Amino acid sequence: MPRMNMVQALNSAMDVMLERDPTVVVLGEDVGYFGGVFRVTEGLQRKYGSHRVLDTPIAEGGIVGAAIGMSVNGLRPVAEIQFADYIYPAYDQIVSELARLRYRSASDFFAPVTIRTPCGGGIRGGQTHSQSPEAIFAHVSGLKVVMPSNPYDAKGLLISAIEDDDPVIFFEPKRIYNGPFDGDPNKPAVAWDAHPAGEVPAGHYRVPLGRAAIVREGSAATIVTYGTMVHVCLAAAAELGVDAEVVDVRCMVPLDIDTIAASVSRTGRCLIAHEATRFGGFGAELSASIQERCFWDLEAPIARVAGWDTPYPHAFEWEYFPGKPRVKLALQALMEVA
Amino acid sequence: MPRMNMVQALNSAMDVMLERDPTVVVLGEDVGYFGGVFRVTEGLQRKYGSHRVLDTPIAEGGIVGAAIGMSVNGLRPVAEIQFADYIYPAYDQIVSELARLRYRSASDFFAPVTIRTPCGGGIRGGQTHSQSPEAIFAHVSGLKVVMPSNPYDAKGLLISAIEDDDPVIFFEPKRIYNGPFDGDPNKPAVAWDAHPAGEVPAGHYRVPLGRAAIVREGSAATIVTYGTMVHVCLAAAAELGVDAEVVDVRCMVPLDIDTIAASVSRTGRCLIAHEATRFGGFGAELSASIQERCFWDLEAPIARVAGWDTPYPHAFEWEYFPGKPRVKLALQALMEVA
Amino acid sequence: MSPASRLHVPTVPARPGQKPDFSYVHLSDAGAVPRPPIDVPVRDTVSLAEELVRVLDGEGRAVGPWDPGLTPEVLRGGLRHMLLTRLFDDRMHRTQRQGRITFYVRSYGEEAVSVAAAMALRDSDMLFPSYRNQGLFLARGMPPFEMMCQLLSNTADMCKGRQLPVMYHSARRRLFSISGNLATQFPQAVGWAMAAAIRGDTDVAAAWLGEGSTAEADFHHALLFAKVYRAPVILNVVNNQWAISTFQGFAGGEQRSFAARGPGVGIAGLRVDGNDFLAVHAATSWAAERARAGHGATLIELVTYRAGAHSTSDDPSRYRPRDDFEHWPLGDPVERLRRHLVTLGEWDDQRHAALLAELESALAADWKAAVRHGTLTEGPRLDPALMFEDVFRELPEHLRRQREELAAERAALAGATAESGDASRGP
Amino acid sequence: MSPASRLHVPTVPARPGQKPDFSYVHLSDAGAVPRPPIDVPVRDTVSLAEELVRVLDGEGRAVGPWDPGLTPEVLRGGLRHMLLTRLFDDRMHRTQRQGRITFYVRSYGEEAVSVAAAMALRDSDMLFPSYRNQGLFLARGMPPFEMMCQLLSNTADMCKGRQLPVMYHSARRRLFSISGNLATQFPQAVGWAMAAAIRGDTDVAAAWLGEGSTAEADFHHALLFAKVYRAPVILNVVNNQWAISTFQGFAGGEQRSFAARGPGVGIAGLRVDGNDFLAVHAATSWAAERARAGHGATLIELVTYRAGAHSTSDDPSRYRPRDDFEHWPLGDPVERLRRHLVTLGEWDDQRHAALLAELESALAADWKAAVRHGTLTEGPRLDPALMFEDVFRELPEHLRRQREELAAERAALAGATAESGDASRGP
Ligand SMILES: Cc1ncc(C[n+]2csc(CCOP(=O)(O)OP(=O)(O)O)c2C)c(N)n1
Ligand SMILES: Cc1ncc(C[n+]2csc(CCOP(=O)(O)OP(=O)(O)O)c2C)c(N)n1
Ligand SMILES: [Mg+2]
Ligand SMILES: [Mg+2]
Repeated sequence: MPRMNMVQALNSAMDVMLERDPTVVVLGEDVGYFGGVFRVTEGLQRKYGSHRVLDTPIAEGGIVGAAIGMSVNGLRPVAEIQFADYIYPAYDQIVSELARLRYRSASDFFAPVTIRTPCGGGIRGGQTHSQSPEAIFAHVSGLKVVMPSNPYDAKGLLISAIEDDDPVIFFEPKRIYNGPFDGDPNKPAVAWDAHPAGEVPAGHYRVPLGRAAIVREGSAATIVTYGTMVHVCLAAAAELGVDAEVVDVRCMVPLDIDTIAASVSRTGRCLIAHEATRFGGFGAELSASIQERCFWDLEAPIARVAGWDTPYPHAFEWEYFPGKPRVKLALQALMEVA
Repeated sequence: MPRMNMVQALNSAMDVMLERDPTVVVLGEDVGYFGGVFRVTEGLQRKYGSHRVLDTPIAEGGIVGAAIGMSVNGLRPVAEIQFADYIYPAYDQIVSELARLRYRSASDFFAPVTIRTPCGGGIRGGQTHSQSPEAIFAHVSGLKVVMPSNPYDAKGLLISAIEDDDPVIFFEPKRIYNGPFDGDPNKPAVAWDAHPAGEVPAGHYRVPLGRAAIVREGSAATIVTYGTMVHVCLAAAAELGVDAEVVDVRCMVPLDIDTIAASVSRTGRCLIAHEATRFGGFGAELSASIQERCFWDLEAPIARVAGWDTPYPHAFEWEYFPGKPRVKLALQALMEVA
Repeated sequence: MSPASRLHVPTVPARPGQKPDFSYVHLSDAGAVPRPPIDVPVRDTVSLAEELVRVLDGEGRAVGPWDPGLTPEVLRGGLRHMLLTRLFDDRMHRTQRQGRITFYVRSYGEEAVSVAAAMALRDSDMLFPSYRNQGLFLARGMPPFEMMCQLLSNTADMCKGRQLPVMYHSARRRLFSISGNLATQFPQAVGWAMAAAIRGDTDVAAAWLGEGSTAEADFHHALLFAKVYRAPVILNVVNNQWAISTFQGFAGGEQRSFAARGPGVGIAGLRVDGNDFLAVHAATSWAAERARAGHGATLIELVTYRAGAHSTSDDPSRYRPRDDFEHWPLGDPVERLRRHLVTLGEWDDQRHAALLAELESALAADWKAAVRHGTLTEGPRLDPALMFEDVFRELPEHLRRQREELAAERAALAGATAESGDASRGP
Repeated sequence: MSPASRLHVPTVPARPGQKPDFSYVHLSDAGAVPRPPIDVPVRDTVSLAEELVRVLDGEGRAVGPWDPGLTPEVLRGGLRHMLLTRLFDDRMHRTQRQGRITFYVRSYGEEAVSVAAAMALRDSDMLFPSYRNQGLFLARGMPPFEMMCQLLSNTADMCKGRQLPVMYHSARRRLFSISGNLATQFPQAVGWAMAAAIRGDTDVAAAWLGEGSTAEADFHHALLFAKVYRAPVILNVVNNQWAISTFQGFAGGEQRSFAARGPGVGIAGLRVDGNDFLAVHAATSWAAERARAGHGATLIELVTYRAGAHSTSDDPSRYRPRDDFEHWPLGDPVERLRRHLVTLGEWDDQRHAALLAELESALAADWKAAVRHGTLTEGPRLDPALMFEDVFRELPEHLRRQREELAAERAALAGATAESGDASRGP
């Protein structure tokens, strides 16, 4: 089976969909001739033409507004927002329009738009190229929210997102575009080839939205996480030698709370980890929902590990990033609770 | 002491500040000659002139962008966003600029801007005049977030917000502008006159940001809530005859978690109530934080009562609104946990 | 601070108690503005964006190059739709005053803007209305009954009770869902048109918003995308002089037309007498032909006047002279078309009275039929469980659970109220 | 789908391997465009927004009504600042290539845009730069040392390590904090100017953004608010033809100037040769006088060319001809001013060589001084606890707690790494 990194897997997902569905179009800043600043749309315009892979003005709000209109007229737009940090100018069109068009029109109109956007830090991008704003979309009724942690899921989830008749906000953890990252910036970078999830079918396949994945089985504790942090948590658990089960959320909305809660009830201990700012982050919803369902099984307070409640500072990237040291301390503390 | 409803109290806060501080300006859609669609700025332009109380174009993003620039040039703008449902076009200027200017410039620049906006439902406003988007601001580092539940707090908190050198998002629960509301739309409306918090000093006073208020003492359970829901929860507890302590959060950021956690540790039971959509709402952060601090004192799972995870539907306003029946059921269930 | 201040604050010609003053409105004589070919370069529309395209003169005659030369049948159809719109508005406005619907927005004085445009376009063209374009729906044959049911949020409401009154839609009639958020439909219309162009369709899109809404980012995005991709779209700015209490000068209208924004960005601009049925029809046809032929978008400013309150929540006597509309230089669109038909000998008072009577009784019957499907206070009522549908295509697990929670809540309440004998929550 | 498609896609004159083609750039002869009085009505600036204001002719002479008549001292000062900017850029670019800073953005080819404007304005005027306006900082006397420390995020960084390289600021020199979010500074500059007007100050604000950024909502809001309140602000669009890989046609530049957006909305518009130091100086002075005198804002389009890569993360050879700049019709701003001075007999090769040497050695010394305050890899290093400051004016309880958590985390790590002997995290 072909081996792909995440960039190639995402590119392949769009290639497959552009090929089999003439209504699929791709649009965004620098996505056409250039192939995107992260090369995710490389070659697609050459292959499918400048009328199906469109370079756009630098107006995120306009891109989403136009994409909504296109989708109402029978297309399936896949819009790229160059960095998640720059999605806010489109927030009104996403929240007030994209998320609610189906509802307000009783399904007479709907907008099958997929919005792809690279998120997360670890690339020395400073405060405006490092953000993880999933929480402000997960709170909005009517949006599906996805964040894959490996090439196989990335392609399968993006195909599901494009085929889905509901709008999907698709976050791409850019730090792991080229390889899994265990949180240690001083180690030499690892590529996806070595990783089992780097094996990606060339053709069409789906990874369903709304299903979490247990990426490591364990019985001593449950770590609930997603995106880049999946790899950091796996490494932390391994290094600590804690028999932790690691659940990759994959999809924040709809949330597969059953899988998550079942694991926590089994292990009795829960650590939640994400890169985004802690206060009011998606981890809060995870903690609240898990607590509501697993209260009587909990042997220790549910712990959260996250980015600090500050912007993402350029010089202190690795002090901000919730790396192995932070995860390990939290996991240790969690296990030490008698 | 004068008696004021919330509209008059907020108006008085701006009047007092415009009077004593020549750098305070008020701007927004219809706020000048007309005095605002909810009359909150009534009479201010007549009194202070059209150069300090400005009617603006209908561009929320422009209003906030301009307010930031004004504040950098020594003014203290108080901007009104006509409805919280219409704050999204300003989201980028608020999140990317207002919240982070001080941080990115190491305090060489800062933006003492207050953004007032009416929020919440219960006025038959449908999906675009009923929203409570506090969670998407509380998650953003650098913003202070406030929501008063009565005239006295409204004036004191707004004065503190205007005098504060950090940006403040000030939510005004419009359903209780004219009187407290216990959640029963069929009861005749009550005015603020009868209410002790309707007594409002005519002059300058502050209610400090970052302090919750215990509005009802009790020992059987703690209800953590804010805005309109404070009154609904008080009524629900009274009708059920549950000796619940009711904590009015008042300020989501900075959050007075000490007061909240102390109460929950005392009572051992906690119900969180807000009007906003439940999933990823501010109640999730409250639940997570409380659980982290009070785990060993909890006798039952922390419960959340909130708006459903749908837009706010016009025809089903009272089925959407988390009124007394929903609060009572949750409180009952909470108390029944052995 | 103020004394020293050098800030310019737009002037408002007349406030309550003052004499109405419309000297600020730049007028052209009927027939005076040339009608260029549909492939005219954008640059050459700069003056068209400043002048005022008018066809009906003071004597009710159609004059000049923009006369669309419509048949008496079409003209009578236009009069009928405009009257229907006005009578519908008056009736629904009264209904709201009686507390039977929660909210209403009239288009009084602006009927030509919607009706003439709808009649000038093809049924397959997609329309993106604002909340003041009910004329588009009526002119496209939407039964008033359906609109009344939406206003009542009743069991026959096309929105299933989710939208505020007046936020209609009709997929079948190609009328897009109205949003409560100003201007958002503008870039959506451009996107719809881009899709049509990508597919090679000949359909065009048309969108409407108020002059106040041009301040929103969406207006800018729409013009820009329309220009960049030469989208087959007609972007209409309805300049009715007011945005709630805010005069159009605060939207940038001081000594500058809104139509001028078009050539500024690089699309054609037309400034049109919005109360002149023939001018609106002609301008819309011109823009549609231009778009269909691949010459791109047109920004049309329709100069009109909001004769009534902004909505049933508004009281204009607080911010403008009561008798403003009587002095409005462009008159009443219904009256002007009626007069034109009379001048042509194609209409008279009897026929007019008969038409009014016919429409009134039809509307009365429609209302009777509509309330049978339920009102705010009397059943039948939509099932609240509907609240959880259409958030997503399929009902997800968490909403299924919440639906059950609501059922339990209502059961408990029914029990309680049964005891206390209070049934006010209705069925 | 494409074959049938009627969507217009902006054309790009030349891609890699093709012959550079700048025939699309509308030029005017030096001295050909009139200079109206500063109180000229907006309408009369429509042609100024289409033509190209130029002063320096082919022989390096200053001609026509826009010649600002600057003294040789001022001209030499301009040359010095432009050269300093270029040398600073080259050096920092190399430094990034050596991995000593994480990111850099050059202004190669656009030096006149910033330097001439800074010199035409008063020190008390407030400047809102984009990330490509380092010339504003240098021309206002910001020591290169301070900028280098920012680039290094070291202990002397004015941003305390929080910002990406090139996001400088200087409150004292009235240079606003640069944002990574495009265009956001535009409405802020207008708000700043509104405040100045409200107070009755005579200071003006000036802001810069790229032509690609004009697509953002903030550009629209800025023009609109500037028009409505007649704010004393200068809004500069730096049209360097490219937005990363995206040609200016995708921002609406096809057959339409960006300056034309000004008159479209109702503010003055000027299209200026951005590589002509004298033209930029004259246009900026004109706009500043106009603003100070209370006649409102001006939108200035500065036509220039991004001679280098977008940033150190970009490779332009992927999307445009390598030799593009050599064919750019407006030449090199540094070379053109140098030539002008030589023509005037106020400059020669020796003085030029001496100036270069002086600046180079000064920059070398600055860099030596800067790295002493720390680099990414060598200490001293900013205390990570600083991360929690300046989120709010006072450190709130929850951030105090998180600061402690970080301390514990680093202590644990130090312990661990001490054992494993790995100290890679640095001090
Ligand atoms: C984004 C947004 N901001 C504010 C409002 C509140 N609002 C509703 S209508 C209106 C005035 C609109 O005026 P105009 O665009 O001229 O349209 P008109 O009502 O005159 O037809 C305002 C400010 C809104 N609905 N949406
Ligand atoms: C809101 C936002 N969207 C996208 C980006 C990513 N981005 C950074 S620079 C750039 C191109 C800007 O081009 P232009 O405005 O012409 O300025 P130039 O780089 O040519 O000086 C883009 C798209 C951003 N920084 N902010
Ligand atoms: Mg209007
Ligand atoms: Mg550029």
